[in-house]
This record gives sequence, C-alpha cells and structure tokens, in this order.
Amino acid sequence: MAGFDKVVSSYEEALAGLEDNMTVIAGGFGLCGIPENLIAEIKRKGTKGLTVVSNNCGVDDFGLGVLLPNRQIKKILASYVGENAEFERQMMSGELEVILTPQGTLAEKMRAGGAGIPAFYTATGYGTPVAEGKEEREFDGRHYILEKAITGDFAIVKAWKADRYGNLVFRKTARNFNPMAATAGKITVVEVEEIVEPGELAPDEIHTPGIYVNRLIKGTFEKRIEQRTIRSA
Amino acid sequence: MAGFDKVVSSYEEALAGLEDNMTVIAGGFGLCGIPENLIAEIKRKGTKGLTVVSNNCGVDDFGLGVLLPNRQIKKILASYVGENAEFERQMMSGELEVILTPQGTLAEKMRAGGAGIPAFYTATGYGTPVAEGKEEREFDGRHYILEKAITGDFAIVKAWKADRYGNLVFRKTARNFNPMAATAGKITVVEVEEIVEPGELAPDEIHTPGIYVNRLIKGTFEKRIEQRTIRSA
Amino acid sequence: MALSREQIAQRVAQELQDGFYVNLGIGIPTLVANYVPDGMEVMLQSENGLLGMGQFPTEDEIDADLINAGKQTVTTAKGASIFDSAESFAMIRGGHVDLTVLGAFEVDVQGNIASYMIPGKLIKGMGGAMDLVAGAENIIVTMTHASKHGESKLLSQCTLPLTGKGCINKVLTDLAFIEIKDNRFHLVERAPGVSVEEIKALTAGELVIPENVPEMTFI
Amino acid sequence: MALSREQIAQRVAQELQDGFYVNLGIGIPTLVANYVPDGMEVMLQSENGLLGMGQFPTEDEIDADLINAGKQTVTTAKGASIFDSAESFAMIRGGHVDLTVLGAFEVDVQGNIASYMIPGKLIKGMGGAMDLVAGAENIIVTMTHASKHGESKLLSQCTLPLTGKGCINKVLTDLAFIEIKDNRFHLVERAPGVSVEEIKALTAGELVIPENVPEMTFI
Repeated sequence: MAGFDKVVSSYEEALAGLEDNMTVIAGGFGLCGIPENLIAEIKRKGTKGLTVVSNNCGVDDFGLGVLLPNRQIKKILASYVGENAEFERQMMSGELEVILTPQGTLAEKMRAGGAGIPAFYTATGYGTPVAEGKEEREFDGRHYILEKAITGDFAIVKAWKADRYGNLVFRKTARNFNPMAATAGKITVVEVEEIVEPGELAPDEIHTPGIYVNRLIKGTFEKRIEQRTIRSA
Repeated sequence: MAGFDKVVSSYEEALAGLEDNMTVIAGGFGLCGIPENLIAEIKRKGTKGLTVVSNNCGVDDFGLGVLLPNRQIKKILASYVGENAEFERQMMSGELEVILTPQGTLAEKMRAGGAGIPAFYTATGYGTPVAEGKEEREFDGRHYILEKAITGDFAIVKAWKADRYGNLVFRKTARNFNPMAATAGKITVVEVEEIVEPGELAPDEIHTPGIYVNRLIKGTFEKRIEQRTIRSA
Repeated sequence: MALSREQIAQRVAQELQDGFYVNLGIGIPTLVANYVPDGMEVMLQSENGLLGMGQFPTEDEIDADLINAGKQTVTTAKGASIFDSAESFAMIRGGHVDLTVLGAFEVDVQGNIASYMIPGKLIKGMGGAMDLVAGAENIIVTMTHASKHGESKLLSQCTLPLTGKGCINKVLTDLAFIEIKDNRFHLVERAPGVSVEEIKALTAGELVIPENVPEMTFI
Repeated sequence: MALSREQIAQRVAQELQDGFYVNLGIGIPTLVANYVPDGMEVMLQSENGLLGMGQFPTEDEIDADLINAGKQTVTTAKGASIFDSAESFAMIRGGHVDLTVLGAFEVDVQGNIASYMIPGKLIKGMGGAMDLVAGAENIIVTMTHASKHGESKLLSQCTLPLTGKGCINKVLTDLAFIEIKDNRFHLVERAPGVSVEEIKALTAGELVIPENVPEMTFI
C-alpha cells in the first residue's frame, strides 16, 4: 500500500488493531447499508467489551445482533433497538448498557465528532429522559440541551462504490449513517461492492472524500431485507 | 405555481418581499458560484440597510461589491474582504459594519442555522479577537468558543442545474457556500444555468434537496474570473 | 361512532396543503398517504434519508437498498432526493418539514407528548420521534382517545417518559379533533355521532368546549 | 546565506510523507507543491471545497467554476473530490488534514501565531486561517526570520492580533528551522552558511541552542 491506495486484501487486515474495549461506530439503518462482513469479522475475531455506536443493533442472526450471543458488546448508543430477543434479555438483565439516543442527535453527534465540533445544542430531547444530566440552555426563548460529539477508535462503513483512494459513493437509502460514521473513526474501514480506479468517479458525485477512509475492501453482500413490503404489479 | 414547482419567471418575482434592513445570506466564494443576477436585482431594486452574510464581498464592479456605492449594505459577516476600494473606505469610515468571521465558522454557522442547531463550540478563534465577548469552554482539556447559528430573511444561491422542484446540483468549486446558504434562508431563492423536469436528476446525485428552495429562476451568467492563472500547454 | 383508523387518516389528510413536505410516522399516520386529495401534491419525507417516498415496490422493483423509516421496502417518487441521516435530521430539526403526523401513548394540556417508552415493558427507543417533535412547528398526533380499558390518553400531565415537551398543539383521536393552547384542550370537532359528553368523559385534562362543536365531515 | 523562497519551500517539502493530505496557504507555502519528492504522492486540499487540486489549467482548460482558495483557476488531480465549504472545514477542523503550511507575521514561544491583521493597515480578514491553525495537529509556519528593518518575527509574545493560540510548533524561516516547545524556541537546523549567532541575534523570544546545529541539506 503506497500513496493513497487504501485497498486491503482481507477482512482480517481490514480490522487489524481492533482490540477489546474499543469504541466502534457503525453505519447502517436497520439492516440497510450495514457493513455486514466487517461485523461478521468482529464476531470471528471475538473482540469483547466493545462500545458500539449505531442507529440499531441488527436482528438475532444478522448485523450487529451476531455480536450479542458471545457478549462482545458492553455498551451501545442507538436510537431504536430490541428487534431481537437476546438484546432485550441482556438489556433487562443489565449485562448490556443501552444509551438510547434520538436518531437525529446520534447522526449529529457522529458528524460533530468528525468535524471537530466538541458539542452542540439541540432542542431534541429537552424535557425528556434524554436531557437527564445534560446542560439546559435557552436561546431566543427556546429550550435546548447540550449534546457532545462522538468519535470511535474504529468506524465500520458500507458504501456502494469506491475508487482505490477511498472516495465513496453510496446507493439509495443505504447511505443513511454511513457518511457520518466514516468521518468519526480514528481508523475508518469501508467495505464496498465495487472498487474502481481513481479518476473514474466524478469529483462532483463523490459522497465521502477519501481523506476519511483508511482501509477499503471489496465484499459480497447478503443485503437482508427486514420488512419485505410489496404492492401487486 | 402549484405543487412543488418552484420556478418563477422574473428576477423581480424572485426577490419579491425583500425589504430594507433584512438579512441576506449569499452563496459564493470570491466571484465563483455567486448569484450574480440576484445581486444585480438587489442593486436595481435599491433595497437598503441590508445585513449580508457572505464569505466575500465581491469586487468594485461585480458581485456584492455593486451594492456598496449606494450604501445598500449596512453590515456584513465575511471571512475575507477588501478586494475593492469602496469597501475599504466604508469600513474605515465606519459606514459599513464588518464582522470578520473565520471561513469554517461562517460555513458552520449557516449550516447550523438551517439545521436547527442554535449554537456550537469550536476551537477556531479561541484566544483571538474573534473570541471577544463569546463564551469560552474546555472539553477534554482543549479550549473552545461558543458560536451561534445564522439564518437569513432571504438566502440567494447559485446552482448549476435544478429540476422544477428545486432539487439542486452544483458544479465544481462553484458549490462552496451555496448548499449551506440554501438551508438558512426563510425564503431561499436560487438561480441556475439549466432547469430540467423532475425525475431527470438522479436522487443519489442531488446536492441540495428541493425542500430548502422556495423560488427558482434560470439565468445567464458572466462568471467573471478573479485570478486567471494558466500554465503553458 | 368512533372513527376507524382509515377515517382518522382521512381526517388528517384534510390538513394537508398543496406543496407540503410531510413526515408520516408508523401506523395510522402512514395511512394518511392514501387520502391525499385529488389535484394536490405532497412529498413524503422518510427520516432515514429520503425525500419523495413512493409507493411500495412490485416484486420486480424490490431493492434492499431502498427502504423507509419503518424499514419497509419502498420506491422513489418523481423528483425524489436521497441524503444521509445528518442531512435528514438537519431538515427535520431545522423546521423545513411542513407537517409531521405521529402516534402517541399520551398527550397533556401543556402540549407534552409521551410516545416511545413504557418503563419495564416497551423500551425499544425513540428512533427519530424526539427530533421530529422538537423540530416541527406543525404536528398532528393521532391516537385513540382512551385505552381499551377506558383510560383517557389526554391528560393533565403525561405519566410516561416524555418524547417532547410543549410541542404538540393538534390531536386527532378516534373521537375528536382537539387543539392544545393556554394549558387546556380545546374541542374543535367531534367524530360523526359522538357526543360532546362522551368526549368530555374520556378526556382527563381540562377540556374547553365551545358552544358549537361541528361533526367532522368526510367526502 | 538566507534561504530563497524556493529553498524554504524545498525544505518544507522534506517534511512531506507519502499519502499526506496537505493544505498549502498562499505565498511560499504554495511553492511546496513544486518540490514533492519523486515517487511520493501527496494530495492538496483547497479550503473552498476541493481535495486533489491539480496544476494550473491551460488556456483551453480554464473553467470559472474551478478555482482554489487563492481564487486562482486550477484543475483537478486524479482522484479528486469536490464538496461544500461546511464539509471542507469539517475536514480541516476535525483534524483530517495531515499537514498545513501557512505564512505568518509573527509567532511566539507559546506557539501563538499572528498572520491576518495589522490594525489600521491590513484588515482583509482571516479567511480560513483560523480554522486551519485550530484544526491541524501538524502545522509548519513559513516566514522570513525578521522584517526588512531587522526586527525579529519570533517573539516572546506576539504583538499583532492572534490567528491562533498555542497551536504552532514548527517554523521554517529563511535562516532556520525552529521547533516550539516548553515555551521556548528550539533551533533545529540552520540555513547553509548562516551562523548560530546570526539566528540568535534575530530571534527575540528565548532560543534554546543545542550543541550541534546541522545545516539544512538540499538535494
């Protein structure tokens, strides 16, 4: 690997350096746009005591849910969880610490982490359990609470296409939290469906500039659908 | 105009409702990507006492500089100014109030204004004249200052292409402050080089969703170059 | 008679205006999309990053990369745009969405809303609901007026953990259309065949009843 | 002899590493791009929203929509990306740029820098300089060691309004390469033919001089 070529050849290499008790920020919404192979690699690796930052925690046998049976996750910041039984059991028993975070606040905390903004004010959560222990403040007669930025030791991201320099393009709503996650990792690892040569992606159409990306790997994806809803043709 | 069709047919209509002493946020960097015809319309209209938020203030006879001779601008927030003599004269004499704002802080203030973030902390400007009168605070041992969001009565924006619904695509570095400006206007007016039908722009490639755009007009542009720098072929 | 889920959605749809950008929550709110008046265009915002949500896909159109905030497969409508979650909530928090419709467990006379958690029972999280209620200026809450056991959901003070404080001013239940101001509920309309007395009996918070309370009309 | 502008740029270029994302300020810093060592790739960030700035355009390539932070017409390099100003400064403020090189009027032993304003004389604004010095962990300041009148620009305390506080630790002047730590200047290298005494005489802030001060080498 020389210059700006971010491509690595194995998932093991992609997550080299991920250790117990680290913080991992993950892209994805539900099962859409999740870095499914990177998650599977964390399971294989057996890393424990992780703090995970992700909008959701997958389902029983897919996505971040696969890290639950071996208690690899110690703490999770998410906006919506409990799509699986083991999650609920661990949360109720206190084995898993869950910090429920409003979805927009979660997205903004990741963005702030990547953007060198240590904290920001938001009306979201004012007067609710989310505000507990947080500074409250009025601006122009409206109430806000102070929310702090999040950064991770690792960020794991799923994109559609990338060039070797790590410039990323996302596809449809699989974009979701991935661009913010990419900015907030000390080491950002991205898996994609296709890797092209630098220069093949139009500069105006790149969603995430390669400067945020440390490692890049091509994967194959199951892309499981959570709620298959159709209309008759 | 019905449904989501944002197209108006004249510059007069585009800036209807702009009144003396309002705040106008303008996109553009130097003379690149400036809403040049909307600025010209403000000159024609003769609106006075404006507070302008823009990275720069044009040159003597182009861009926001054309609003200076008739003293249409009362106050400006900008990061870099004084590319023209009249600006310097008005600033020195105190006729024009100039609030120098770091470029990144200016961009973030506009974004915050559009995003419902009333204020954020940044290290930029800590310990400098920019910090005067602002709250200082430490997070994790680093010093930051509190910066407040900006919104405008109007935002004036230049994009490359738009569909009739106001979905925008910018071209090259003419993007700059335009996307943030678009989010921060109570009324956002956009001029473009080309208007296409809804559905013609790929949803993944839209830089600014039409929800931020109130009025849209097709213009013709001089696109003056400030520093024509070439290499021999 | 109490409104059906469809009728609640239908009545909410009367609050739509041409050119509205609308966020519809899961459940009854989703049904509102079926009752957009003819000749009117609205655009649906889905907080996972889609403005211009279309109908459900056919079997052939189904795409795992294109879902809505309820995680259902969807399509894009004409003129749709897609963006990341930070941008989506910038849009919501910044007040750019014209109307938000969402369900609730309880509302109270101060405009508080509880909709995301029943301690010890339902702890799945608030998703985007806290951002939606904090960001929108125009919110309609849809819910049944009372629980199956006849307990009012329109209270003097919410008993469940709040989703948002002082942010609700319109509630559409199966019995009535109610506005919230000056720390009181105000009865605006009643469901066809439902008496003011029935509504009063099932409203725990203070209810202001004007002289004339028209029945809702459906076309 | 004092270094030329080109030599200053050349010495700075020795601090580059393969794969560095670099922001170069206006003036001498811009020249650094001409001295990237063979076989090494660096990518230039221009804070108006371009990562991967290329060379100046030919007459045919010139494009009013493609400029750099100095407002000069430029081109894009292979693998470039373009983004808005908020994203550009997210990148800068968030510490993602590996090296920032910029000019200054003064620096002092506390790592303060003054570079944007001379009250009553030059009040054009800070542009992106305050964001750059606050966001970068690795900054090299380039400037002449002293003014034309022989007044040192390396001070105990800056006299001009600050651009940033406590953020500078490397300074490359026409006479010396200096590091700042523990509230003192540390002489690391001297320009070929320039004596330690000359440097000391022109450095107003406290200067630590090690036993051996090597001359800079140029290839």
